[in-house]
Amino acid sequence: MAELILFPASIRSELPFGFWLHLAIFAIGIIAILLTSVIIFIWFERRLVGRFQLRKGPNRAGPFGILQSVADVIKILTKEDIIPSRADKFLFWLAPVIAFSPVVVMLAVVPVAGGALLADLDIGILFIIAMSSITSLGIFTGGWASYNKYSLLSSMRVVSQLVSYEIPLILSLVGVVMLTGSLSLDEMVNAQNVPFILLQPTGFFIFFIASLAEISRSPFDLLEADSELVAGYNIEYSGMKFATFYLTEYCEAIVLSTLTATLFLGGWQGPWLPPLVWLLLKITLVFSIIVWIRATLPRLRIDQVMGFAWKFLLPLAVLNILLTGSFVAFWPEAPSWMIGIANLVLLIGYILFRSRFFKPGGVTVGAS
Amino acid sequence: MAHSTDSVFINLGPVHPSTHGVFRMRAHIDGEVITDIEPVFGYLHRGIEKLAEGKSYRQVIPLTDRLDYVASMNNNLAYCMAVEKLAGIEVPERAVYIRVIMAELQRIISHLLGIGSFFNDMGTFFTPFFYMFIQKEKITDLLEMVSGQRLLFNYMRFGGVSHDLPDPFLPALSQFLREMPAEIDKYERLLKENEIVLARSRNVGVLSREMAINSSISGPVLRASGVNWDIRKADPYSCYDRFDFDVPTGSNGDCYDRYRVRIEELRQSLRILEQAVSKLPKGKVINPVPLRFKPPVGEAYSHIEGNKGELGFYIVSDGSDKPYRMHVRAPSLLNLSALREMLIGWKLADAIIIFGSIDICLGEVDR
Amino acid sequence: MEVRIEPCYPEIDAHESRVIEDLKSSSTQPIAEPSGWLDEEINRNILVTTVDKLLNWGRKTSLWTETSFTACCTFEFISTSSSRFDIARFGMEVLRSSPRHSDLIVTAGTLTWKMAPQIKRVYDQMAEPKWVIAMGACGISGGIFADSYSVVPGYNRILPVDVYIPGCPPRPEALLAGIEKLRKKIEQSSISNKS
Amino acid sequence: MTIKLSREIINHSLHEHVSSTDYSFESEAVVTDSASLVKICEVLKSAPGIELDYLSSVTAVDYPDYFEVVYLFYSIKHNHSLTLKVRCPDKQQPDIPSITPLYNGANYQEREIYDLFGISFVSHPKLRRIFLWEGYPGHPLRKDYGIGS
Amino acid sequence: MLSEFGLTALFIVIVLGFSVSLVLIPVALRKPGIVPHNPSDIKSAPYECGLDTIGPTWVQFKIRYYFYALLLITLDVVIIFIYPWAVELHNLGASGFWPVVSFLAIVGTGYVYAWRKGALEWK
Repeated sequence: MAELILFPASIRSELPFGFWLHLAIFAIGIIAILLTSVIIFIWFERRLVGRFQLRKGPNRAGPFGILQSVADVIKILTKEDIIPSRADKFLFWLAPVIAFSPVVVMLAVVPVAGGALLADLDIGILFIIAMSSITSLGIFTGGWASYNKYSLLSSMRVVSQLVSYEIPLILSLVGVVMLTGSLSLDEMVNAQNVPFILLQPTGFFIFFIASLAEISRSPFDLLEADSELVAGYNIEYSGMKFATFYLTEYCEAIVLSTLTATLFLGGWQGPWLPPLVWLLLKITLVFSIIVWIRATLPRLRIDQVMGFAWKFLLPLAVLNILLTGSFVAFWPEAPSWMIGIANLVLLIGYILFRSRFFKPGGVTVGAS
Repeated sequence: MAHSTDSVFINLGPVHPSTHGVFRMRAHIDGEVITDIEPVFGYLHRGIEKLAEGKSYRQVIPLTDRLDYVASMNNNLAYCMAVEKLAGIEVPERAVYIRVIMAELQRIISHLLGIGSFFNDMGTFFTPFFYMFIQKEKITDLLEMVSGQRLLFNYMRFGGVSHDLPDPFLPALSQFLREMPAEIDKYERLLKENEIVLARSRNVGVLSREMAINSSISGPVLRASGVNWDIRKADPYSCYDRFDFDVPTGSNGDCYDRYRVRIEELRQSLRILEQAVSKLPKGKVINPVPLRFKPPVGEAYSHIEGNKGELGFYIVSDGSDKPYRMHVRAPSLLNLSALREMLIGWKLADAIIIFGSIDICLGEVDR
Repeated sequence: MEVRIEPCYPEIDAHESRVIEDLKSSSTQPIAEPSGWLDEEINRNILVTTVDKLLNWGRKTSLWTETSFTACCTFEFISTSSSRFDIARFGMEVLRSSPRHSDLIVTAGTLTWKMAPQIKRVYDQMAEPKWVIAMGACGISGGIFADSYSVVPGYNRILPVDVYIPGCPPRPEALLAGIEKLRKKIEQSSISNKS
Repeated sequence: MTIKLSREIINHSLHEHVSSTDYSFESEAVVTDSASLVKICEVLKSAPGIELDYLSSVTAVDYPDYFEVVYLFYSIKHNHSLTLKVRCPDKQQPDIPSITPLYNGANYQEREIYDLFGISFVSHPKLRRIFLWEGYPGHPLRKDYGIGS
Repeated sequence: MLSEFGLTALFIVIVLGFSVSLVLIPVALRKPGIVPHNPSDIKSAPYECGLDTIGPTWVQFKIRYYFYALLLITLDVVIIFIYPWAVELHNLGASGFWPVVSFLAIVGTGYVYAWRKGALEWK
């Protein structure tokens, strides 16, 4: 019954212009769901960070402050938007669009209850990886076009960080692809009778940390490291263009939580509750871990961030590929707990081995 | 101004989120590394020393509150001791003990704020800052109980203190002393062995022992470089020689050592407070001095161990009821004289951390 | 240890001092408050349409402050935004460091003539619906330093101020009351009469 | 206790390098003129038993008939202190040799005295105003400067 | 299968249109006066902590950014080869495993060379 309501994939063929109907329903549906969930998650994060700091978050606007983000949207929608005189006007306007749209598009292939949200691409993972690399382009265009020293320096750093963390992000998914034997996300979710986090702990470890760096959240938030370069790349943006960058950051956080939930925590599968509720629960769990890390950990310096990606995560990702590959190639019918244990041993062994080089504080992280 | 093609001239200006107020640095940056830096002062220069020459001795006390607005008890103490030394005024025993209690409570507040903003610059998004702020609010309640003000107290007078301790003060203080050590251990658990804190602050912004002494640096920054120089031990004033406490010193003078020295000093202040509360004598709290009193002609310099360093007042009197000249030895300004040696060669992110670890207060730098 | 000579830029210093000099000579009279919202009759007949209500509610509820704090009142503002007098309940704990994103300047501290051009430039660069709270006696009239040679006697010489909060430093409750008064003022403003 | 250096010790350590006419003793301070200031500082900094290696503060006072610059030195190792005063009688063109090459800590303090008093320090690496802006008329801390802004 | 790709392409167009309209809403709201709009030359000057900027803003960059781009391209090529192999590994069995290991070893030597030469340091 759930399939019929959520995924009238069957209606696509019967109804005369079912294709267009399907497109209309789900395109508007994805954008609406994403925007409302962004508003809710902004409020959720401010309340959660408030609880971490032993204070109440926003609770005056509406019951429990739920309308706080709505007020933010209304205010920033009607804020004057300033265009710097010596900025590169066209790129200045284009940057938020390039940064925001790929993040929304990534949701099209996320599987919910049996079928993908919009289009069940059989190369789902490659599509997501391609889209996730366009956002850094938009951020750099914004930084360069606004003719400001701070934003230029900050966007240079941001691009190097995003570029460096894409490689471990992509390589960490190869293990998952090997275990499922297909690129489509739907297959991956169905293949997860045992959630991949147990089978692929290294993959999850690298994916989660690399995605933290992709959305430039706490230990790696060079993006708007306001203690260093004032407000990062979006200094000159005000009003709706700044809000679009702000939206991009939160949409990326939600999309990457969805990916972590889908690829490693078993997507929409779950015993009692309907599938959509399971997916939302897992997304909220991953998002609150991200907020928890943001509220506690200090920020790493740019050269440590880069060193961490190139010298720590990349070798670990290659080792993970070799280990999982050898299992799948030589011993396909190995029991799943055996694969999981081997992976865990690899992860812990690698960390202990490498940490001999990084004595606490003796040698800075990243410099071997 | 010929500068190489790709070195950018940038200024971390007065309106900057992490410069602890209105401090400005003009920096030449080559890629990520700072090649040269020039601090610019004066954005909070209110001319306190000129104003003091127009006010009577008693009216200058509220002015000294606003010098280092996080350590107003210590400023009052140093100024009153200088005038008492000039005019030879005796301070009753109980007032001496009360003054030590207030000075140590103020030192705890100032160190908590210094450590909190140090971790804010490191990017922990206010969480340790707000945890330390809860303890600061408890001390602020204690000081408000005594002086009626939350930040700038105007509490000390020549010859003692303005009011005696109200009844609920001592039980509240001993309650605070009971729970504070556990709080300090809580900060330590999060921050002491934190891998990122170590990576960001170990061996960063090293200040050598000779450069520290030569640049007349004082306070936790000097002690972090391994120099065992604390006015409370070297030249004990009021009744510090009756308490036993030790002076924490660092080993290699980097940001991490400055943070460690400040955390240890919190614990030493608690030790002093416990001993002061246990030995608090009875008696009157002030030898009253006439409102418009005229000290004898002459000059006097007296210094105390403020929370940023050696805080000294040099007062010259020409016999009238207004000070002829009042000079404030501002530890924050002098702690910055080695700033260039500490910053050049480091990255921008380190420069913000190193500047935060010196922990200056702009009211004292610009006076 | 040889001490490196500090670089000095004579022409930048000269340019900045010219800017300070002519700002000091030009701002001798306090700038009038943006809208005479204090006298009730004018305000009663402003037709606050439903669009205004929605906009004013949005702008009132999400005020983002600009981190341009100068002196002692900074620590009273921080204790207001800390766990005890939590300003985050009003959604104001977002401290934006760029004037483009923020719409409220809380002038926490004494303003000196050397700092005045910077604050004026930051105010000019803020996006349009913007408000100013003059916090503390130094913000209102120069306070204890009013007769000093280098202190601006009150922020209203430089910026049009909306709400004055007396006190040196004002208690967190006074700051929250001042913010409440500013929110009332935003409620009554309307697009039509460009207040 | 930080003890003040007694006169015999100062005389003993200074007599080879500086003739005793250049400096005299007041209540507890050594008074000298601008000519032999740097010489005395060098000697005291390196004298074996004294080693005043810590310059605590430099300040100036505008007396009716002369400017007086007061230096306060400590020795961290021996824990004793010395107050050195330099008087320059002509108040139109006051200039004193700078000791920044010797003590890096004197850099900003001398610039502050130049800014607020107008006493120019010879051979100071960067003698410019520190608190007030460049074009500021006059020097505020002088007695003849009115309080009004 | 083609309709899936058609759906995605149309969805991308819709999202682009949506985000462009999102950015242009304030411009539309300027006329009725909801969004205030009075630019001034100071307001549109670059913000630098309350001071006007000195020196050029668009300066050349360090050469080291170029190393990162090179390393990224080499490793992207590696990924393009590894993904299809990863999908089919369970059919290929042992014979498919060793060629890729040698391929990774070759790329690995290039990576270690870059590491030793310090291309990965961020000056």
